[in-house]
Amino acid sequence: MVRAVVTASMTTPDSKRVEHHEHQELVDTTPEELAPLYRQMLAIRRLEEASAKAYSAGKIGGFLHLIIGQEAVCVGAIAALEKKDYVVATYREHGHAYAKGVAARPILAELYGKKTGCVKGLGGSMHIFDKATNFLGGYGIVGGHVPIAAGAAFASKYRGDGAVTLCFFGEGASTIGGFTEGLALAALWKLPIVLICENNQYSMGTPVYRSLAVEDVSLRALGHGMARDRFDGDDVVKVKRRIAEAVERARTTGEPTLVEVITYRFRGHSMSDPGLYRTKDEVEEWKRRDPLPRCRQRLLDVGMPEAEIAALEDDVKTEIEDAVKFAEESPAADEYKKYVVKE
Amino acid sequence: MVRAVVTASMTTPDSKRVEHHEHQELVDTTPEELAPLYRQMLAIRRLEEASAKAYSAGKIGGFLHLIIGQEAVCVGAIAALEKKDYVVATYREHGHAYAKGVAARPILAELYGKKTGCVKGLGGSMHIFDKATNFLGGYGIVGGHVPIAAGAAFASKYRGDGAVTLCFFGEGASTIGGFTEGLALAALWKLPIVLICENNQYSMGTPVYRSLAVEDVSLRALGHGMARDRFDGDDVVKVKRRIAEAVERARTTGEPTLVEVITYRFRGHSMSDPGLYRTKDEVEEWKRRDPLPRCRQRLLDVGMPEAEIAALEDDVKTEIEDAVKFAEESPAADEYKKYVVKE
Amino acid sequence: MAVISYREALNQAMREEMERDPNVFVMGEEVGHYNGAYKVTQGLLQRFSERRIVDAPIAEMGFAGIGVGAAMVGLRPIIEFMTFNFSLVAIDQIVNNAAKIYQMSGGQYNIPIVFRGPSGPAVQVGSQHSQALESYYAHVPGLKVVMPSTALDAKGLLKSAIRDDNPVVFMEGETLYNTTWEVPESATGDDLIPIGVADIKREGKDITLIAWSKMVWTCLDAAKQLAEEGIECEVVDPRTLRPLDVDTLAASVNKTGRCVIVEVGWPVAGFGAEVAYQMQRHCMDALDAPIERVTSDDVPMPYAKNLEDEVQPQVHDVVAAVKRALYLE
Amino acid sequence: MAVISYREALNQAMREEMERDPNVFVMGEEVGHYNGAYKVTQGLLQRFSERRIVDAPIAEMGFAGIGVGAAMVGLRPIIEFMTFNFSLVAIDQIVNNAAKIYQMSGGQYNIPIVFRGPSGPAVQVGSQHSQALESYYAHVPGLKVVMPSTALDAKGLLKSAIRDDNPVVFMEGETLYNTTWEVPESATGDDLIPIGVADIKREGKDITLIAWSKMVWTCLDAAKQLAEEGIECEVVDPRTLRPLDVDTLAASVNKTGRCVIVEVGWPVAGFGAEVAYQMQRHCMDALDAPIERVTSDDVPMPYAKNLEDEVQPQVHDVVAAVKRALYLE
Ligand SMILES: Cc1ncc(C[n+]2csc(CCOP(=O)(O)OP(=O)(O)O)c2C)c(N)n1
Ligand SMILES: Cc1ncc(C[n+]2csc(CCOP(=O)(O)OP(=O)(O)O)c2C)c(N)n1
Ligand SMILES: [Mg+2]
Ligand SMILES: [Mg+2]
Repeated sequence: MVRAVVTASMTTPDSKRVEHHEHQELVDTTPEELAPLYRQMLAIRRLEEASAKAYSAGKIGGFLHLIIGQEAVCVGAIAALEKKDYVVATYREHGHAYAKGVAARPILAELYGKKTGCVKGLGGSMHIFDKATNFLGGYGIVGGHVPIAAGAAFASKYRGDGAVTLCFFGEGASTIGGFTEGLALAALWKLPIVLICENNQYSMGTPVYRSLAVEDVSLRALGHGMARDRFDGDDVVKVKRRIAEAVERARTTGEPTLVEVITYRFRGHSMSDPGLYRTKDEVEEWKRRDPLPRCRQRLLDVGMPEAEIAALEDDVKTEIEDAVKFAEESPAADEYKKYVVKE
Repeated sequence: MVRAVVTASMTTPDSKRVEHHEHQELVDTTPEELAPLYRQMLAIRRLEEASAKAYSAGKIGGFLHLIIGQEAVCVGAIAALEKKDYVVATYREHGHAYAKGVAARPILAELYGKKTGCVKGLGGSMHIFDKATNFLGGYGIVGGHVPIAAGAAFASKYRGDGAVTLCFFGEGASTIGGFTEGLALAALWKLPIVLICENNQYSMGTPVYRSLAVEDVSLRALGHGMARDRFDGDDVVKVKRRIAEAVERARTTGEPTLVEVITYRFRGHSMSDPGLYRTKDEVEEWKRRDPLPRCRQRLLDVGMPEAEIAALEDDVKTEIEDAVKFAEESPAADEYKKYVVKE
Repeated sequence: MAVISYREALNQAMREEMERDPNVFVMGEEVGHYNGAYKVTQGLLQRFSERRIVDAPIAEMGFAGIGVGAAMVGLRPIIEFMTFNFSLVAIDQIVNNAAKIYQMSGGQYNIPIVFRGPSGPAVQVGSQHSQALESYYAHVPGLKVVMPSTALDAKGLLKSAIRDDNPVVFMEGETLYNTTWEVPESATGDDLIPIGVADIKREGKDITLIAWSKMVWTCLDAAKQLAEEGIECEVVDPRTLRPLDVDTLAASVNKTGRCVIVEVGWPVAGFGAEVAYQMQRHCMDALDAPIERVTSDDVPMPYAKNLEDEVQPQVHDVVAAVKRALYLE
Repeated sequence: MAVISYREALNQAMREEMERDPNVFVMGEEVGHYNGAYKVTQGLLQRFSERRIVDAPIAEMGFAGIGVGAAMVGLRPIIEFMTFNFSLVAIDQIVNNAAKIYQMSGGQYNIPIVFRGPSGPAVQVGSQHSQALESYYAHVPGLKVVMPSTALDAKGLLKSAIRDDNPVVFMEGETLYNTTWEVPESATGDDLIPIGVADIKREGKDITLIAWSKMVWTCLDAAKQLAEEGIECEVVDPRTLRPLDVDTLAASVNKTGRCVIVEVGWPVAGFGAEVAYQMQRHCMDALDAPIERVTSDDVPMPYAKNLEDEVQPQVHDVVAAVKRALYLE
């Protein structure tokens, strides 16, 4: 059992059990559905790896939080959305932006602090925004973005535009007032939102058993009569299906859902974190659940030929190489006074 | 059914049912136990009435929040404590201070803004503090005092002094971050605290069904694996017994409890609130549950002679008249620069 | 001349802007069914329904953030704080989100939002309820900060604030709601007052008094009293603290050569210090005396009425400062 | 002469005070098992155990308030904010509780607490993580605000802060942790530096530079450069912003007749405005030129390194301000 961080005393009778991944039933799918999801996950992984490399070379500064290991969550969840739907995320949001449709080029250029970045080099890794794809950002204050997401959902309800908002956050965020107030207001006003806790077992160096009184973050929903769900996030199709249920609930009834997805980050909290607080064994054990090879295997199983998969992988390689070249060659950011006050 | 404000859709399967008061079983008691509780409740009521009168006469200024109708909650709860235990309350705290042992004289003098007030006329109605009785105050920012109470409990645990902290707040406070963070930390660190929600059906003019997604505030505990309780607060002995259970839990195991007590305030939110948001019928219905006559009747039932009760009532009358005289005749507050920085 | 109160003026501004633009809505504690804790939103619920007049539970951080999110996607929220004292639990949303998203998003998302409510000490409400936090908001690039002193200014500036494409912190004087001001016959619903323009509330040649919100009234009273002694004060009301109309302020100080800045908040790092700095910079050659500041005492506000009056700037404090600046004492 | 880093100095201060007083404890995110996000608490968990080095979940409002409550009943908490940027979600606890309880309780409960952590922009961490909030805390009566620039000051002042019976906001320079400073051989564990006393970091006769925290280093560099041109700058470090040692600052300005105030924060209503006001008040007759301020630009901090450098005060900006104040340009 890898979830060493979960102690027995942390479970309550109300807890939603998460089946161990090896005993999970496979979710039906097709190459048509799965291939684009695999492609996105792979592109995100390669993008993150390219960022890590550039960071080590001093080409990216500040904090860089990678999502390697967690790709199935953002990719699966956002695959359940329509274009008009909104996504709000944390500082660990490159993958979410990519999954929502932001191209690798402007994401990487932003990390490089270039004029061609999504936000013109003004925001950096933690503050990706993209209006064209309804990607509402990239926020650095833990929990502070949850009310913002509730606000987008409020606007959808106000206008009756039928859009749904997904809000991502870590399990470490589930205690802070920004999250709890956003949750309470979404429940009270029945806002069309899905609150997705990416429980990656750690907030910085703190394992869940030292930050949460119970292991099940989705229990927070009970105090607000809110629908909840909780499941393992290794299987991208499963994530898509389960989030789709919540999205459907939000879209048709306006009822919000709190969803906890169990996952793991393979790297440190940010590039400057050596991750000394966990054992090599623990990390290795989780790596055996890596959503990428798992998804690749499933693609083969449902009948996608190896050659087609390889072609797709080549395509991703080209895309990310191109993005790196673009970021490298783009001109430096040059405006910082223009976007303080809108005239 | 008087609890008109509770709609069916607000209940969840997890809700703790509160029996209708007419069907409640009587809690065993004796005149020895009950008489002092009755005396406290009555003194608090008379104190509040005297304050209201002084306010109307312009002798008390600012905001004045009365607890009339809710006396059984603070009196019953605090009766479950030892002297070393701490109490932290809101701006509606005169009763809590009195129940913890603060005399009517300094409370009323404080409301009058006199030098002889508990806090020398510097705090007023919302900020009663008394170190001698471990009454940690009177706070005006909704929810902001909950972490403070958790801090006192933290100190008790740190020192192993065996003290328990009671923290009172309204149901309207149960959404704000100050409360939810205090709750979460108390649960995580197992602090010896009892969080008591005085659910008086309204936060200012807002009935519970417009401020809470579920009617049962104690459900908030489920997300933190915290013990909880919920009951009707008309019977002072019942309040004492049930809070005593939670106090005992805190004292012996360090486990916190979230307790919701159903009650009602007979007056407006503060003296400046005419209370137009509720019907006369609703208020009248609740007044039939007034804890004071109920307690008086019970005193007779358990064998206290009418004459003794009347003597006790006279005694209270004298006490409050004396306090009014004291407040009226005390000198004006005169120091305001002395207590900014401790030398 | 019609006469309206500061409270009515604010109410009219919201009502008119809501009629004009369906994206404008009001959210806050007790704004709807209760008609506002200070009755500023009186009648709006009946007129616009619960969809647009939204009673919020006590969760300032939550509903301030909801306003920011709604503004990102095109609505124009008016978020009422029951008082600005309670904005402290929401300040992260204002400073880190409302003020910065336009820049953080590289100009993609601007935030047309108004945070409004009463500000400054009321009467005997104690230290947690008696604060003047304008310097906090004026400090932050990306925000605008408006503090009207009169009903006329309140209306015209609130309408401008609601139409502004940026976050505006609109701080009303808690003790000004009942004050009245004459409105010119010619006034129409569209008489906007631009943000960032100071107003000379009284002309004078001997000394400049700079004050905003309630302190404008204190200065006008002081000016009246000083006029009897032959001292003519010019009372200048910046009306907007950010952006500050330094030109108008400096022109007055350059004319009179003396300056007293009056604010109801704490002295240290109060906004008056910023004004003083700007005046010394722009008027050094003209200044015939050091700039004087009149502020509250450097203490949390006591409850007792006698002490509260002692702590806050009174007319006699302003008169004394003027005399010091004129070397009359 | 021993050499210690700013980080070690802070660590030693906490360690020594914790040895001395069992009521002192440290609480904050990652302070224990992780040894501190910036390693300031390195080794303290091993030395003092989980009881006294408390890792907190992400709930600044909650654990800041727990600190206040614990301080009320006699403990002496050191609350670490991972950075002061995150203090905004807890500021209500600091302003409305920590600062006011002593007064609200009529002097019954004083609050001996230290809120500490890194402050000011780091490198390329973007606008939500790059703020200099000292004017917010310096505004509030009941608080003390300390901002040491050197390792020696950091240690002596943190020890004083921990022993102080009042709430102290102790803001460390996020980019100073690795800086070193020589400690006199004579230094003992008990070399406290009193809160509220400024320090002259370099003597000079031509002009006074007033700066705190990281900007002291920028000013020292500028002074070195200007010395080559024959301009002798006096660099004065208030070290404590509240209470401010106006006497020492004014004495220097009265001596030199010129003053440049340098801060890393935003210009409008920055603490430098307060310093400027005090200097014009106490030194008006001596001032030969308007007081200059050097601050960051009035913008949220951009991410790109080139822009970030442009926004923040650099040595050449200080040099230019000095020359303006000396009418050399
Ligand atoms: C209010 C606030 N406090 C502290 C931080 C510093 N911080 C950034 S990320 C982080 C850990 C968050 O953990 P979690 O929510 O589990 O998300 P994860 O990083 O694991 O995705 C912390 C403490 C912050 N950014 N904001
Ligand atoms: C943070 C904050 N927001 C708003 C207020 C204004 N306010 C004071 S009491 C109150 C209602 C509180 O209701 P509840 O918690 O149910 O307590 P009750 O007054 O009913 O005892 C409000 C909104 C405040 N004091 N603090
Ligand atoms: Mg996490
Ligand atoms: Mg209530």
